[in-house]
Amino acid sequence: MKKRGRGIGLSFYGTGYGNGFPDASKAKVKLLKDGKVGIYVGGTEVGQGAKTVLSQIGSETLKLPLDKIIFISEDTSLMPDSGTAAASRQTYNTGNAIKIACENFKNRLREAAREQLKLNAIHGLTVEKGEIYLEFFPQKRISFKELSKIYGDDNIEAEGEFIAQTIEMDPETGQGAPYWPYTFNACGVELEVDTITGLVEIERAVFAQDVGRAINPHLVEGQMDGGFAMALGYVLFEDLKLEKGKIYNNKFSKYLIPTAMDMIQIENIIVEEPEYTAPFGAKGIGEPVMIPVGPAILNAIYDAIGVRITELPVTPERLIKAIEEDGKKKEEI
Amino acid sequence: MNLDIVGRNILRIDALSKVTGKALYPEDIFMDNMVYGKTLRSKVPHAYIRIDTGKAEKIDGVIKVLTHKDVPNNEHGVIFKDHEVFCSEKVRRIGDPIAFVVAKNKKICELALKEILIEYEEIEEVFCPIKAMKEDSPKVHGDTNIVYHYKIRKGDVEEGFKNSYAIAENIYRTHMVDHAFLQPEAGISFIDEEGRVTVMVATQYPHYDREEIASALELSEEKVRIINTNIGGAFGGREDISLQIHLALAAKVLNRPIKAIYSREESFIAHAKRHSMIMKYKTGADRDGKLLAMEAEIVGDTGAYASWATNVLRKSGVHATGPYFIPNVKVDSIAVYTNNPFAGAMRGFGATQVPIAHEQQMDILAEKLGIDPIAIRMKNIFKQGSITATGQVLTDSVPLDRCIEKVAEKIDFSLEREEAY
Amino acid sequence: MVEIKLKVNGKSYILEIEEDMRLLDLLREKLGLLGVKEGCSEGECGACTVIMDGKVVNSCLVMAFQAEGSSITTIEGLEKEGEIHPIQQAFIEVGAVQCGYCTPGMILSAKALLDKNPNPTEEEIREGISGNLCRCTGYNKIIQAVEKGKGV
Amino acid sequence: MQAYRGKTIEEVIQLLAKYKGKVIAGGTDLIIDLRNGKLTSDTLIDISSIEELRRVEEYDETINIGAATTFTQIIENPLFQENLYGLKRACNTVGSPQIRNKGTIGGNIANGSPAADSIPPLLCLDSIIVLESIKGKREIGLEDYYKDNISIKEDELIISVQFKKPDKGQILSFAKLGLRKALAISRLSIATLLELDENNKVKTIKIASGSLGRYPMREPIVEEFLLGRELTVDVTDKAVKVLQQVMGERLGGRSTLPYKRIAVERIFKEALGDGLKRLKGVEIW
Repeated sequence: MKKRGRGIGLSFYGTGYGNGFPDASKAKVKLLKDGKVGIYVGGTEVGQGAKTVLSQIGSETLKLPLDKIIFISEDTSLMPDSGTAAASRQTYNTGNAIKIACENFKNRLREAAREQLKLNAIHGLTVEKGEIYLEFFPQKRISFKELSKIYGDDNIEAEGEFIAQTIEMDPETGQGAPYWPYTFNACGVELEVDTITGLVEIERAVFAQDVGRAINPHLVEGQMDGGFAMALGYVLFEDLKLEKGKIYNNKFSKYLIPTAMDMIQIENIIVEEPEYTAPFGAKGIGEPVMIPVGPAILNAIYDAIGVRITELPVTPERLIKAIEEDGKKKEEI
Repeated sequence: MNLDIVGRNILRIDALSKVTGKALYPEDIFMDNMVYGKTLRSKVPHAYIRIDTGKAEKIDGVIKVLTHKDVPNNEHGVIFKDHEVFCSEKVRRIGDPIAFVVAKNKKICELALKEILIEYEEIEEVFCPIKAMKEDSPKVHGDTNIVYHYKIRKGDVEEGFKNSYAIAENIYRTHMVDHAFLQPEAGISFIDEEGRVTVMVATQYPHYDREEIASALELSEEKVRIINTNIGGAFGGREDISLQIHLALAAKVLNRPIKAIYSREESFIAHAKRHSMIMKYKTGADRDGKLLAMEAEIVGDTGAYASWATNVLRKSGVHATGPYFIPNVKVDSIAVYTNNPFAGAMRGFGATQVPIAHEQQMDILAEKLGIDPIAIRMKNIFKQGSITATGQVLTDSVPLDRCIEKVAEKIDFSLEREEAY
Repeated sequence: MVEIKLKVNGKSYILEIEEDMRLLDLLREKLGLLGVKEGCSEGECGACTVIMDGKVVNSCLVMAFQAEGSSITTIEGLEKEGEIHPIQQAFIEVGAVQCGYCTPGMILSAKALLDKNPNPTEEEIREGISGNLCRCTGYNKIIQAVEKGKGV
Repeated sequence: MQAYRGKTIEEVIQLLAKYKGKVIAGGTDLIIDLRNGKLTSDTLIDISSIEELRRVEEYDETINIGAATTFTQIIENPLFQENLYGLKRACNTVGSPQIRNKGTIGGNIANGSPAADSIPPLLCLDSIIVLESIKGKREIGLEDYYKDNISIKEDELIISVQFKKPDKGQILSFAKLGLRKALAISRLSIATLLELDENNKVKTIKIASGSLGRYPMREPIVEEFLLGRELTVDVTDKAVKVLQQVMGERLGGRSTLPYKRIAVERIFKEALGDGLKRLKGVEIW
């Protein structure tokens, strides 16, 4: 028989290393010779879109078009330490570091502009679109390009550091504030279980993810789709066949991850509620997007067949066995 | 807030290089005078070893066989320095690195690997984390296999269960899985024009790699340089050291470029896995579905090395309640060594496993109480101002209710619907 | 060593190759076409996909000597006069790229599909790229990119 | 290693006689085996460009599929869109587009895998394998090849697989259970060739299974059970029980048996149901 079921899963996720461990990101911003701005951070592009998102944060803070920004994150001899590209922390932590560095950099630019424009002070100087000008007397203006000609490469620069605020937990009671910020989500799925083959087919999925603010909605959706697929593999397909410490399924013909035909369109909903400590309110979502999917699938399987599966992965074989055992148990009663 | 670029679908700045195939990953880098390296790995899960590289070294085209004897400081690890760069006396898992052959080409490397003689004196292994916790179990490191024990003690769970109308009790088991990023580990090392030991690699954290290499080679960090290439996916699987120190050491010893590329099969045994967990849960709610108490015992198998085990099991423990306010909570989250593949970071980092338990617990309670899965959740979820099980106040940006509403708008979970179990 | 003649990205080559070389090795190591990626070496992941005489193949499962007389297109062959192919453009625009490792093979599968069937359904697109594994995107943005690349 | 690219069958069998090399066509299994060291060979003889071996020929009574014909060629051939659709369907479930573009029907046979998707339909058609060596031609029944473990000699080349064209009223069907929807090795598969008489009773039935034993095979006991009966729900359920009994005896003690015994019901009914649907336009399950 083919039986349909629906399930929901929720999760929350605390960003960062946590537990009072110094979770620092550093960024460096420099005026380059052609008036472009270099942003140097150790935040790695693993495919998640860090380069793009972090550039957007820099661009927004500097009010400078993206094509005027050079983003360098590859070489330890050039860039400061921005922590690991993990714990969903790059957007929040390194994003904040870039924002701080860019604000500091703007002040360095204002200082330089004050000197060149022979002004008394820096206040009232707006930095925008590659220029610094006095808001109430716009004739007083100077471009990044002109400044870079005067000061040369490497002379106007600023740094920024962001350290997340977390508190170590008590070793006996576990009380403390281990992570910040927290991210929330909910995923609902509808699926069909074939009670003869044990195959589970996902028919529909609705996924709502809190992001604080989406820096780049397409990239958020890409993470949500990818997280869903990874969770689908986790719960239904992937099995290392670990026996006595040996991985028997050590290749892609045996370790099955979802193909395009196993995935479906996901109805992704981005929920925004800016987080006050975050850069433009944006929280990290790289990990959270995988978390609620598995339990939603498991709850939907129960809804379909009335059998709780408490062990992963839910391979067809395990599912059939669970149905059989459940049948026997019910007979005994 | 007036935003120009934040919130816009800016095209990825690395997309053009990737769609044209011009994006370079470590295996795409070729250098003059370059030679190849390949790792010899343990075939057994727990044994004392004796290594004889003599025969391999004599093979024509073999340039060097590196072992623990060549490493100034033979240890590394993200938290505990429990990994050896090359195993010196003991292997603790299948796949532990023992030697690194450098040869003129890949074929000679393969040939030489077969000629390195490893004498294994096998010792009793332990694969079950529950068994590993016992005093009389074989020890993977030192005199206990318990790496970490995180506790939450909040309120009085016994009292909470006493007052509960419905209680759900279950044991949930999750398995080890692999990141299965598409690009297997690869790297190339050389001495740069300023004399720095340089490794081009696909890594999640270049500064950490630099620190570990500097420490293992006993160099100052300024003498080590990491260049991150494009990275073919990571998901946590590129946090621990894999081939970075091997390559750096080879470049330092040989003063020429060395390249190493893992096959898919080697990739599977080289990097960490997601922790498998055994999660014993007991959750109680009152007649209205308000959660009163939760008790969870979580045992995570970190395999042969700790990697991030402390942080992963801590994250499991902190997230064990799920996004719900529960007045009485008792959590024990324990990381254990075994002779399995080592576990470390993977997307969700301990917070991915616990919802497999707590979300099914919620549905079980809902069914017992005859209320629908949305209703029971809405009664208990974190809202602005809620206090977590660790006593943290969620002061800002807690739109979980909105997330649930959005999902429930599109999918009907009510008990009245047809087909509801 | 054997000598083979083949056409790659429109250019004719006569090459001396080793007998045990795969097409993948030939393209990467002899011709420097590094957009051909090796992800599994067993024809499962499709990262090494190239178009051979109009059809997609896993270049890890073709011996180089078997390519004698064939015409091969790799990702490097899609650019015409400095302009990228509309499918490549579509991948950029909809955000179908993440880590990028599956991307060249994926684009070639998409191209071969659209060359044969200019107006595929979603199901046909999923099938068309089913030999290309992607771990990052969950495929949906890729499907969207292929939809966008239809009929251009 | 030596490598030869055969241009004619004659040339290949001469090379085989001389070197006892390994024949490579699609290479989708062979190259993996070479890499894993499961197979070693000093000589590879490629047959993938021999036109004679890469085509499907229709004669008055028979169809002849050249050994180096790819799965894609079969899928796209109009001959397999009607009553021989089951073969197309089987070929369409092989691997992925890339694998189907290279993998060949002869390779599927030579490989001898119990999970080879194209074999059960060919077994239902009572196919014959044609082999050639410098000593001449030889024909063996596909069923015997597996059942009697007849080996293809080192100097022999599989030329083609042949079968009698079934009557228009005979429908070839195929169903497979894979763990995912693409790139899936078959956990089990069933092919059926079905014909009904004017009273809706089973006039012809041939059933073959994949992965229900050490090799793909016909299921004569189930065939016998169904012959002459009407395919009611009850009869089909009983046929499933017969098949379960048969496979139980065959796979006794194997850890995969309990699951396969249950799951086979879906796949068996899917194959048979497909035949019935295409014959009568009705769905009964």
